[in-house]
Amino acid sequence: MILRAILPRLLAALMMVVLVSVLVFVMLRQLPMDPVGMSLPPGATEADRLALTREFGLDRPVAEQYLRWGAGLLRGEFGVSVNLRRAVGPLIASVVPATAELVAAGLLLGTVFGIGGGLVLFAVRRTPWEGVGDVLTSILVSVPEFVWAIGGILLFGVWAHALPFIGRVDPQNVVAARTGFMLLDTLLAGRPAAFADALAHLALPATALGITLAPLVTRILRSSLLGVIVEDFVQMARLRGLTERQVLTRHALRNAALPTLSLIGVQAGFMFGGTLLVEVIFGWPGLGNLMVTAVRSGDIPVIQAAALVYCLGVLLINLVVDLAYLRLNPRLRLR
Amino acid sequence: MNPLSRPVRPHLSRAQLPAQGWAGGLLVLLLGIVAAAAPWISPAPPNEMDLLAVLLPPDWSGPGPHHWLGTDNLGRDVLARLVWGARIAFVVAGGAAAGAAVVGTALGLVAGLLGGWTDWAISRLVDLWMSFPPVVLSLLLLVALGAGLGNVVLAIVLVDWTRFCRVLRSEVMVIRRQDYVSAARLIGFGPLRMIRREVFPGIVPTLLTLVALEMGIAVRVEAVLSFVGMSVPADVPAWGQMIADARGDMSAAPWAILAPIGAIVLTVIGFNLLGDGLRRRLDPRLLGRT
Amino acid sequence: MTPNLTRRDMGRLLAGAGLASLLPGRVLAQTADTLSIAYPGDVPVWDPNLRTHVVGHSLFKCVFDQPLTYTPDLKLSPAIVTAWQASPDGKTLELTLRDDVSFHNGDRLTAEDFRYTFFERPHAEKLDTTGIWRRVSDIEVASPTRAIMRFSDAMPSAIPWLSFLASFVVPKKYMTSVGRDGFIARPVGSGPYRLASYQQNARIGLEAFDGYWDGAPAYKQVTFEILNDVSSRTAAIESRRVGLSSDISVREANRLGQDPQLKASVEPFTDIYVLQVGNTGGFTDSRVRLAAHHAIDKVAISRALFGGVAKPIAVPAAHGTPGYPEDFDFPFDAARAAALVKEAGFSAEKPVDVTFFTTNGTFPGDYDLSRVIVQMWGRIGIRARLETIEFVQYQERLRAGTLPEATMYRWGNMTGDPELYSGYLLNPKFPFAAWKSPDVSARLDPLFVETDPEKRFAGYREFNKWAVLQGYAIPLLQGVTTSVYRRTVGFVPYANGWIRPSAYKPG
Amino acid sequence: MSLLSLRDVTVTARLGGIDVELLRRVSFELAAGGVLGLVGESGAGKSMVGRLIAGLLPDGFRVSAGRVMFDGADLLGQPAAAVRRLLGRRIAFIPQEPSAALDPVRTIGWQFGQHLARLGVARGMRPARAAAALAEVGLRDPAGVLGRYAHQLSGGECQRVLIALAFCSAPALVVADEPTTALDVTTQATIVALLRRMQAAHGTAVLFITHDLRLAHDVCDDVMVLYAGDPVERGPADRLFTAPAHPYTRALLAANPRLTGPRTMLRALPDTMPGPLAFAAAPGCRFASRCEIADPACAASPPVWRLVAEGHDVGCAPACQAGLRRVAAAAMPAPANAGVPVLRVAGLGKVYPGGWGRPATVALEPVSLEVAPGEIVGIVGESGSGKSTLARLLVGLETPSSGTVTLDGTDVTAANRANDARRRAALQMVFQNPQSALNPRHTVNQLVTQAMEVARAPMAARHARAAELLRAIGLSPELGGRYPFQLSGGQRQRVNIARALCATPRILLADEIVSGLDVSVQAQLLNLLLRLRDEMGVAILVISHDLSVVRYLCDRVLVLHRGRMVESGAAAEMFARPRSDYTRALLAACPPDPLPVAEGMPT
Repeated sequence: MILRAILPRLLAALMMVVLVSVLVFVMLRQLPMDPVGMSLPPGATEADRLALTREFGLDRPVAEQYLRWGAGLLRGEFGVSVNLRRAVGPLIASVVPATAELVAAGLLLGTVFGIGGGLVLFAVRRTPWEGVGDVLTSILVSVPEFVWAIGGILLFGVWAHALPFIGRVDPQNVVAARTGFMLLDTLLAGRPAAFADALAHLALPATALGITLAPLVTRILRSSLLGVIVEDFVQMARLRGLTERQVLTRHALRNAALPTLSLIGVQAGFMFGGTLLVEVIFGWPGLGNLMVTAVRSGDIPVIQAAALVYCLGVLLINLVVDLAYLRLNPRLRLR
Repeated sequence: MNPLSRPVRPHLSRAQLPAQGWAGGLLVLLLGIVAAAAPWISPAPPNEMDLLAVLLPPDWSGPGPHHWLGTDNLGRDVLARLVWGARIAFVVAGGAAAGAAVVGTALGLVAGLLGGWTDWAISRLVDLWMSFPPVVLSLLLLVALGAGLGNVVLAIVLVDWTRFCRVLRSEVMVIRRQDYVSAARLIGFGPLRMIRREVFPGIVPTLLTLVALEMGIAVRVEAVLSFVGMSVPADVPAWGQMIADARGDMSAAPWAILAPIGAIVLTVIGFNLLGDGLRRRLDPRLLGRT
Repeated sequence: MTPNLTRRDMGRLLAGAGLASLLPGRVLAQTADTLSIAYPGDVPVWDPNLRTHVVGHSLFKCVFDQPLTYTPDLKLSPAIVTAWQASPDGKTLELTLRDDVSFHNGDRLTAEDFRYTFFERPHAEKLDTTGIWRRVSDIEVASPTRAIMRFSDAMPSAIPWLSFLASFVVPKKYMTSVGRDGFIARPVGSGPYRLASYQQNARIGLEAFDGYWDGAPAYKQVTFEILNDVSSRTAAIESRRVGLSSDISVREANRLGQDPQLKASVEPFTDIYVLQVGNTGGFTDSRVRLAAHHAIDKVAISRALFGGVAKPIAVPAAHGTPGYPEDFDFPFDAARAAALVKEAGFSAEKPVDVTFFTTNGTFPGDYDLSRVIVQMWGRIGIRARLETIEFVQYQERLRAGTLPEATMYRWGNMTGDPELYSGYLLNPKFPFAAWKSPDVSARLDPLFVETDPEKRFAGYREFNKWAVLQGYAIPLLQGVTTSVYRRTVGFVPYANGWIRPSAYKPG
Repeated sequence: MSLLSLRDVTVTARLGGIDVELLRRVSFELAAGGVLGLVGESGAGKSMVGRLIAGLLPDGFRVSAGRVMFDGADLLGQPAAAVRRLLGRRIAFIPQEPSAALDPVRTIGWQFGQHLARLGVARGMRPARAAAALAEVGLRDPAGVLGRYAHQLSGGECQRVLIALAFCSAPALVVADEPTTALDVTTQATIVALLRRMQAAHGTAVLFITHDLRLAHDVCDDVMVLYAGDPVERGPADRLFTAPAHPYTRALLAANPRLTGPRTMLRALPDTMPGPLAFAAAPGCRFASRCEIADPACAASPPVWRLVAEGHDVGCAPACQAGLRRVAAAAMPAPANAGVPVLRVAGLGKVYPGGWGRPATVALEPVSLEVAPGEIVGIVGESGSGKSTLARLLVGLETPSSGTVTLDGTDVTAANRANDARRRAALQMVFQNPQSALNPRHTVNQLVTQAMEVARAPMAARHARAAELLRAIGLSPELGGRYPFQLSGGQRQRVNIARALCATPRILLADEIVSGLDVSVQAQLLNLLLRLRDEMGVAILVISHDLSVVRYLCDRVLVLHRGRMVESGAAAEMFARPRSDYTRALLAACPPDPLPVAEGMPT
């Protein structure tokens, strides 16, 4: 039964991946940059350029280039970086965990604070504090995330000297990468100090990411709760003698979780992209930094692989959220 | 039936905006006035550089012309750029919101009204579009389009039309199921008249709300794009560009970065409060889900 | 990459998570012989011959050795090669190698490795050095410490090139046994440091190589923190998370220099800001080009943007390098500029329209510099439309020959050799030249094969003056290299901008 | 001693800056095991009584006077927690919308388990207890139901679950708030029967809140009638409905169409019940403005209770005591003489094709009917019977899979421009829900003359026509400038009708146009339809689930059941001698008329 629910979504996601790959490919062919030109050494001749162009297959028709690329993707090969002259697949694989860790931490922070905020705002409904909370969330959503990042560095990094803001871990705490996830790797290496250090490094960038999500979660949760709380079944639960707290925890929250979950799904996708800026600012060795470097150097194989991975990330998050939604909402389940 | 339930008032003209909505509207109005009056209230030309007067701190002392908010790294008057920047902000915000609204509304109307495979195709297109994270997409678009005010607007439109399309499509679907649409059809309304008289007026409030929110988003996005060095031409005094210019000296000359950040945050808050006010007046739950 | 977790691992995960929550705040461990450096970029890949990479050069230089090197004040100095002798026709170059150099894996560095690096590899593989050493017809290994380079055509710039980009000696035996991919994964050089840990685009961990021929470096552990963002690098030193931050803005460097615990090094170096001039539009008229040059107040720009550190230059070369004619000046003269424009038939009211390409953030201050120049031109009747382009686009347009009237560029040359300045920058045969006209080749071609260094340098000085007076390039300022460091780091500034931790001594 | 008694309870709320008494001096007694009905139109304050007992009045509402005694203790004097302890144990509730009253994301079993846990049932015992409770309310496969969600059950099943939940703690009091309103006629009957059975089996007292006089009469021992927050009359159900003393009670009865006896014109009350904001301005009898025997003193002086008979008293202003006029019931107008059928439907059917793996759905099996000018034909059926499909096929909102529609002798079945125009000219539809059928952004004038917009008629002409139409449907032309939200439900439905009349159609298709409206407003609209028929000669197709409405209006009737026509014929004949089992079941499911037919109506 579960399979019957998942399969169509999986197929849809797969179709989307194919479309996305076409779109990425076609879009990048329109870029006014010559990856080969960027890659030539001083003293190179026109013949060198043509040879390199041929080597990278850039002289073929776009459709053929795409098919070659797509066939490579099926074999798990993302092509070769023009600038770095190495396989793009491992290159991407080596940076994705860092970005994933950041997104996960940002999501966690944003969701936890968002839900907390939503509950608080719900609790103070119809009091003067509600207005204060409204204005506060409005301000929170209005500030661009890079401002939070810069502000965080200045305040906690430079001024208060409380938190690190460069990279994922201090030099003396470098551990062997087994999973690529620093929090896991430090634990696997049995080094709690390094784990704490990695956690501290995660604090500022994850907060900069999460702080844009939290107010949105707060709002949607609050308004969903306000919507649910007037529903008949909530009134019935009260009439069966449940306290307000019981009504909230047993009925309202689970119902209000549905729209909240949808929002988190959409926003998680945005957040995945938002890491790009945060990574640049915090020197976070993830996909964003790789992508920006690649854009700067016109490294099209890397750009298209990174863009594809971004899309895959979004699609994956959406799929997970979809399934969670399915799990939480019996009305969508097949009989 | 609850004795207190009164029918929801559908008219914007009769709207009772919440206090924050008014605050937001006021803020936007104020900025609009500043933008419109820039040539008269600006203390100096916005691009006038004075290499002998770079990074001067804000000066309020004594008589005579001052750099009220100091100067930036090229010796330009920060206040002047701030004031002229309001114009750019409005151009970007207005252009992007209008563009996204036109594209998104058109597709949303088509999808919502026609249904069937058209709806399916447009919805998949939206899904496809939305699987690109906005920052990544706009970065790619700007590399492709090249920098420039028009291209910034175009990039934002190309990224954000989906928001309009999604929300308005579902709104149209709701309206389409209303009996008054069937009734109008039975009375003999053709498709165009139907859209103009029955469907479109129904989505106008939502559209206005979305436009207000989108304007805030556009101001933010412009700042982000300037931050990654892809934005307006050099002679356009945009706030995002001001931040980018001031970032290298932000410890030495914090006024140069704080002024545009403050302006951006205020503007975005203004648009957001206005949009929220409109949204709360309409349906607090529908839009939040997008 | 594959997570291969055992039950013991899981136990550690749980225990560690519990412990970590009990730990007090972090401790900053910076002992006397460790140094961390905030640096703006990474190597493209750990094969030093594969790409010519300016930012990565200092990093390569830690792990690998060059045949020749430069002293901090830009004197060519022996390294692996202790003596060199060119034949009069310039077609052979005899080199004497040190006999006490060993690679990190213990193998001895010999002339075989030299031959492998500069002849065998460039001919067998597609490397950036392939193009550089195209004229090398053979390298004879006379003895383990003697190599004789033979050229198809004279290559007077071979000497500077032996200390320039991508010229790092790699171990033949190791490289051939592990292959290029194996080498990239575990690079072995003969430099002062061995690569201990590496995270792409993030962190490079180096350990002192005790068997280094020039003596083991004082800093035993060096970490390069790759921070692309300038404000991150600034914050990194300001918060003392690193011992040294390189490449931050002049003003920030000066401000941080006030801190009693920190010192700032703000020095002009061999990079030059230059406006590349295109033979197109309004700039086909030499009067307009010269007016454009006269209109730029380089001193004021240097003062406003670079704290006065960036030295104004009159020709496309850095002061103190052999190709710079110190007797020559091209003055700022707005009146003369206006007159020239008028002569050409334009005025402030009826300006000549030109297009001006600039990068934004590719080089420090590039965008600011361009905007200031646009304003200065506006005053004398040159109306420039400033367009921001990406560096890649610059390359593309350069190659296609479609650059507009003016393009802002910062030319890097860590050798100071004049051929690597105007020789490349203006030679229409090279892809770097924006200006294309045959009269340039006629003057440059002989200099490319001139083997007498003095004649060669004198020739370039004359060429530089001539080119500037034709308005073929508008040189602006020398670049500024900035480093901020703890007082105790023992930093040594290099006139070519190198960051060389092996030269620093704590104290 | 009574189980529950209210003594002069007044509920006050602050609305728009003024204190409004939403309930005024409500008193009643409910004995253990008894059934008390609270009857009134929407907005009368019936449901407020239930919430008052539960201590769950909305924020800003308070009991400003009176006492609520339950089982010897004053509920109002107790802390909220103490009252809450009674809820679900000694006092239970049965809601109006059963499908919405169960948590949609929790299984029935989970919700039952939570409730049983609160009642102190051991974990291991709960499934068995729950299954037993569900079996008691007649649900087949109780174990299966426990694993389901609300959306997987029908409305009737949900209500059974809720009744089981309510009774599983053996409560002393059950408050049932319109428990059958949202259900189909036949389901209503079974639920009412179940409720009575449960009440008798457990000896539970029931407070039965309803707007349905017939149902109240059928179910309750005693009845109290509420009007705009005022109790107006109370007494034993039999007595109250046979000898109503209050003009409002009498008006309600007179407005209620009957299932038996001679068809006479309904007497509709003018106007509508005042809204809460109007209460404050009416210190006296709130019914005075609509009361035909009111005198000026009524509006100023509050009602006084007086005993009419044993256990039957009436709360009325002094005027009431002056005596009551008796008016003879007006006879129904004679049915129009049938001529050549204006509409002829032959074998009209609709089948939705199946998709991948789904079988085709038959929404309507072929139906044939004819409608003569000036005739009123009823189409009766429960939800899912295909009556709405038939309506949509007739007006052309859907294309039939078989059969033909002929208007005035022209076949208009095929959808094309010419046929659409013919159809529009001859046949117009009045939609069920005016809230949805009237675009809230147009004025009444624009709405009623929408048909002229297509023809680009000048504004002046449209205004003139609008005034004409408004007068025809009994609204003041001054309302023409208003928006729908500024109208009452009845007024909106009139506008809805006027719009359909604008193009002077020969046939009006009225789809459930009085469902959801209060009895007094319903009567106004039913009479309006009759008048329109008489004045304009328009034929009317009435679609309704309410047999009494159909009986009142229609000359001929068609009964649909699960997409099939099971009976058709003259209305009088069908009500007297139903031929199909289904029709008989339908009629049997309706509670009997409250009054013996022979007695006639005192008014």
